[in-house]
Amino acid sequence: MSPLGFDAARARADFPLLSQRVNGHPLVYLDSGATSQKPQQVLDAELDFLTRTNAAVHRGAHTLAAEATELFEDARHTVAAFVGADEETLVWTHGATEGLNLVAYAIGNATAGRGAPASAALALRSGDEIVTTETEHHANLLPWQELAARTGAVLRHVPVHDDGTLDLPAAATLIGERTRVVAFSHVSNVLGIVNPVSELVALAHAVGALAVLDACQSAPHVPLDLPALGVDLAVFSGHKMLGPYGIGGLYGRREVLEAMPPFLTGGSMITTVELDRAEYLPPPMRFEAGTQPVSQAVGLAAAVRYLEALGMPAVHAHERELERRMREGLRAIEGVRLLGDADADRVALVAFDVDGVHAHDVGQVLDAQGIAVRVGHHCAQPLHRRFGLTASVRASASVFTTPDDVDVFVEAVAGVRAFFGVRS
Amino acid sequence: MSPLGFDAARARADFPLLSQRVNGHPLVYLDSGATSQKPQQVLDAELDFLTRTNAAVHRGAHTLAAEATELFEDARHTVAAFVGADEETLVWTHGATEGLNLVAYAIGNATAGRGAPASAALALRSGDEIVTTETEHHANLLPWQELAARTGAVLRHVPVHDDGTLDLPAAATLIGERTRVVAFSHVSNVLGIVNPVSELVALAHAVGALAVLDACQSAPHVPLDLPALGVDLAVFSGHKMLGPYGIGGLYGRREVLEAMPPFLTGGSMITTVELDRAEYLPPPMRFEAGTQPVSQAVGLAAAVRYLEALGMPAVHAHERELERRMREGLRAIEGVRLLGDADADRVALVAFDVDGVHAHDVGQVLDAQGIAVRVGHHCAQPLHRRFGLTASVRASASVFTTPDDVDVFVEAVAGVRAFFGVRS
Amino acid sequence: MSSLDGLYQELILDHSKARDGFGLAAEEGACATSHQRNPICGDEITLRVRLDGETIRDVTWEGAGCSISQASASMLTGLIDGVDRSTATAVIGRFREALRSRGTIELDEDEFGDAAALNGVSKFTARVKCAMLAWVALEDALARA
Amino acid sequence: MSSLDGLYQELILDHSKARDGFGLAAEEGACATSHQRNPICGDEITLRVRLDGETIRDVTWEGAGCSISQASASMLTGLIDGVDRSTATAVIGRFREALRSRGTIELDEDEFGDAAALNGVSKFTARVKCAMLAWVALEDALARA
Ligand SMILES: Cc1ncc(COP(=O)(O)O)c(C=O)c1O
Ligand SMILES: Cc1ncc(COP(=O)(O)O)c(C=O)c1O
Repeated sequence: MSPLGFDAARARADFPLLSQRVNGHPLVYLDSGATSQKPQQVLDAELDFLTRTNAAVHRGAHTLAAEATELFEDARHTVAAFVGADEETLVWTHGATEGLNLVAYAIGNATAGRGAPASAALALRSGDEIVTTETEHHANLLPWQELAARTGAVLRHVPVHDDGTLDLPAAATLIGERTRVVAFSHVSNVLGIVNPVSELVALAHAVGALAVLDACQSAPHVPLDLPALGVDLAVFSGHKMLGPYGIGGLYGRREVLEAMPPFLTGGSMITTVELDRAEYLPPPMRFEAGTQPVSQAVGLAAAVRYLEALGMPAVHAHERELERRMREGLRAIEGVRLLGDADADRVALVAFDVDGVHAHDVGQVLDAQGIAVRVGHHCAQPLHRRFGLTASVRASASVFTTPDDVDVFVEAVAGVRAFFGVRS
Repeated sequence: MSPLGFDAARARADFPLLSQRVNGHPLVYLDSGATSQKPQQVLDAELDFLTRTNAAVHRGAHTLAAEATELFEDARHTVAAFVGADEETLVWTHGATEGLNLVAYAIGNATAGRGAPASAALALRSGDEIVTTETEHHANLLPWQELAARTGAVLRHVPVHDDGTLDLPAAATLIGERTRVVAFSHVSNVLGIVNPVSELVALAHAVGALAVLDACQSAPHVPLDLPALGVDLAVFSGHKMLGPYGIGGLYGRREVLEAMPPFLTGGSMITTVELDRAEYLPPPMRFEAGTQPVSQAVGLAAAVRYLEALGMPAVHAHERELERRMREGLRAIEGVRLLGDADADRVALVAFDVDGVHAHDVGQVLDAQGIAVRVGHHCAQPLHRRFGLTASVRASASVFTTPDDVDVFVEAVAGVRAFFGVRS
Repeated sequence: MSSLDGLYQELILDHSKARDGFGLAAEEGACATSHQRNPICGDEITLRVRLDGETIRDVTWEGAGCSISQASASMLTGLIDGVDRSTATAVIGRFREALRSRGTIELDEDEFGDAAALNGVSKFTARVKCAMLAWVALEDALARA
Repeated sequence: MSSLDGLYQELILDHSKARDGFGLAAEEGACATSHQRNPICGDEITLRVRLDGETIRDVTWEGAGCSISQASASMLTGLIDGVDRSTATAVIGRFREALRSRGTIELDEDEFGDAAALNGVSKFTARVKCAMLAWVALEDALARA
């Protein structure tokens, strides 16, 4: 048990999947950065909804529909509160990727003249700049590339230091008069370092640009107060924070959401529809076209309540302990190089390279010992290229990861080069 | 039991939610058109996946990830086969609304010069025409309105006869040289009539237009062979066909999918990403950005297997019996007017108006007797306007609906006007 | 159908037919008008009040909707005629609070008159919007005036 | 680690280091080249063959990847040199079939030589793409030639 009274072994017991053996070994699941496992409480909440209350929300007058609507809106309230936001500023999405695309397309639609008069403020002119960073997940690169290609905007990228921290002086130079959007991750899914959000937001706001935060890898691991961080928009994914697949959130400052034209269009986001034109509801419903992932929203609310019961400060402290243990363990192994080894504020996620052994082979040897890690470029090819690699091995922890899990993992990595007969 | 050996009462026992009482009455769920209930088999399949196999697909080398990938791709195969298609022609979406938006945005992106050289064939020029119908769900109207507004294309609409059938001669006149897309529903979610797909496809193809089918309300009710129907693209939603929320399918002819530029961009749909540009995978993965709704895909496959075990021809025959019983029962009630009462091929879905009583009030009286119907415009405002209404009451059945359910419902409707003291 | 009778009280059914104030008056003098719509069912209302200084006069309205929304508009008409603006705003606030209370706050007959019969609505969360429609229109009209 | 030993046979580890054919030959005479990429791990290969009529000569390649993909390319080099095109295509087909068989079809040593050591891969579905990379490149190169 950690000093904060955090008992990962007890949390572990809540996750039915973790009790299995893999290849004859107890499962050590270190792939939470890709997708987390789900506690019984989340599975129960969704099942309970589906077997007792399931009905189309916001639509029927019948009893089930009314109950389902209440649970759905309670879920919005719960999840919004988890990130410090009001429920009217939380839009349901199907995940972070959709959330970032929503923002990019809404800006594109504003550029195409769609939306209310206020939308014009979001329109891009040719030569306007969109700034992201070298460390981004493809989900926070490609939507901007496509938006730039459609509008004539130009992409700029904040470089990253060897130690994995962002080059802030360079950011200060890059972010200028023409900058309209600054999009960056709270925590990179390869480096695990908590980026200086306030500094980047200040740079963005100083030039009147929107600050867009990818909070995918921070939401499950550090206490979040999005309004306090000052970002204009932020996204996260349910399946990475102990919740179901197919649900996520987009937080937006009221004025910003208000100015955004719709992205997906369809049922439940309109006031009046004629054959040739339509009027749209205010946010958040303006952005929630069609049948929403209702049972998943209820499941995500349960996930968030689970995390809150553990306490996010305790979760973060637990993870800091794990990440130190991981990094110290790995650093001691000859031939292992960590990607971004800065002693910054971090989550328990590390990516590394084993000299002379391909990431795929490392992963295979670990898997044979029941240890699940991720290998590849983790949807961050430019970042890997920056570090001279095409692939790396990534271990990422969660609330159910114990120090023992970390030790088993480190020991297994220590045996990899010998297995492949690589001489030191 | 029906002549075809279809036992709805037995199917009903598979749906845990249906065993409850609502307002002191056994639940009669007649809102499957909005969202269907889920059989135990579907709940089990998803739970089983989440407690035994859950992991990020297409990515890890570890054992769980490999197993999850297999189940995910098996699900694609199963669902594709259910609509007569090859797995490479089935794209996962989060539902029909997203599917239709995907198609409209892909065409918009082609118009903006994105995609491969073949994409240029999809580009719209100002004055090009997009044809839908007066009967469409907002999901099959608004994405086209927005596309038209962005590209300068013009919308045209096939009118509907009083009996609910489409005006085919008018369609033949409307669909002409400038027509680039003909988008229509297989079954309207208000009228319940199976539209003449082959005739409309023939009209579209005669002028080189794409035929886009909204199969939301047919997929759970009639045997489907999308390639045989000849449509270029078609969409459906899992939650309307006994499956989970947040999953759906987009079927596309190979050449058409091949020509479409991506819509959502992000992880898992690329071959190479640089900071300023990217190359995309072939279909279907080109259209599946980010973490997919994996457990939901597995759940949808279970739903489809459940339907296949009942046999879709038997399901359709069962529904035809129910719809006749519903329509005959309702027609006999004074003051009740059916929307689109043609004796065409139909599914068991009827919308109606009760003279002198607002739909909301009708729904409330039925709900007090445990009968769940939908009231409102059912996301089809233009169609309601066409019939001189703002709202109607809709009853829609599924495989678990029994003739007794229909009788209870009809009797309750018969009592509505008396309750509100409306004189005949 | 006892819970149903709690919702559809005699007075509600009567008002939904009588519809006091139905038929929008012409725009003359100091007027405030609001159009409100319930996007779920397509119900709409246009409500207009004449303002005599701070005093509300001649509430008229037009629109289509369910019996709850029609009765509620009709009841509001009688309740608010001759009341001053700030009182009206306070009354609307308390009405909303009661309707959203899920049956825990009662509408007082002394304050709400016939509209107190809408008490039962607060247990039917899906119908609260119907009952609120005219009141939201009045609130909006006053805010614009 | 017995299942692991089944995957990483001695011969595979050896080939992954020796890498027969590594180093792309210059494009001279009748050549066919293909570049293939595994989008999941970013592995890539460029493979080139010289064609002497219908006969394949001088298989060379370049690229980075895991031991399975490197060993497989190395093994392919020796196997295919001097073989005629149609035979090569058939061999590739049977190799793919065996690898996708989840261990039900064995790679015959007479036909596949050293590459028969890749047998174990077929039980690791996530690794089949690694083993196939060079073979897909050869297939593609021949199809273009
Ligand atoms: C930093 C980051 N951003 C975005 C994403 C995309 O999230 P999703 O795949 O859930 O849409 C991920 C996860 O893959 C991520 O780690
Ligand atoms: C005919 C039709 N099309 C499209 C849709 C939209 O489906 P979804 O809300 O699942 O995206 C529906 C259901 O609401 C429908 O009935």
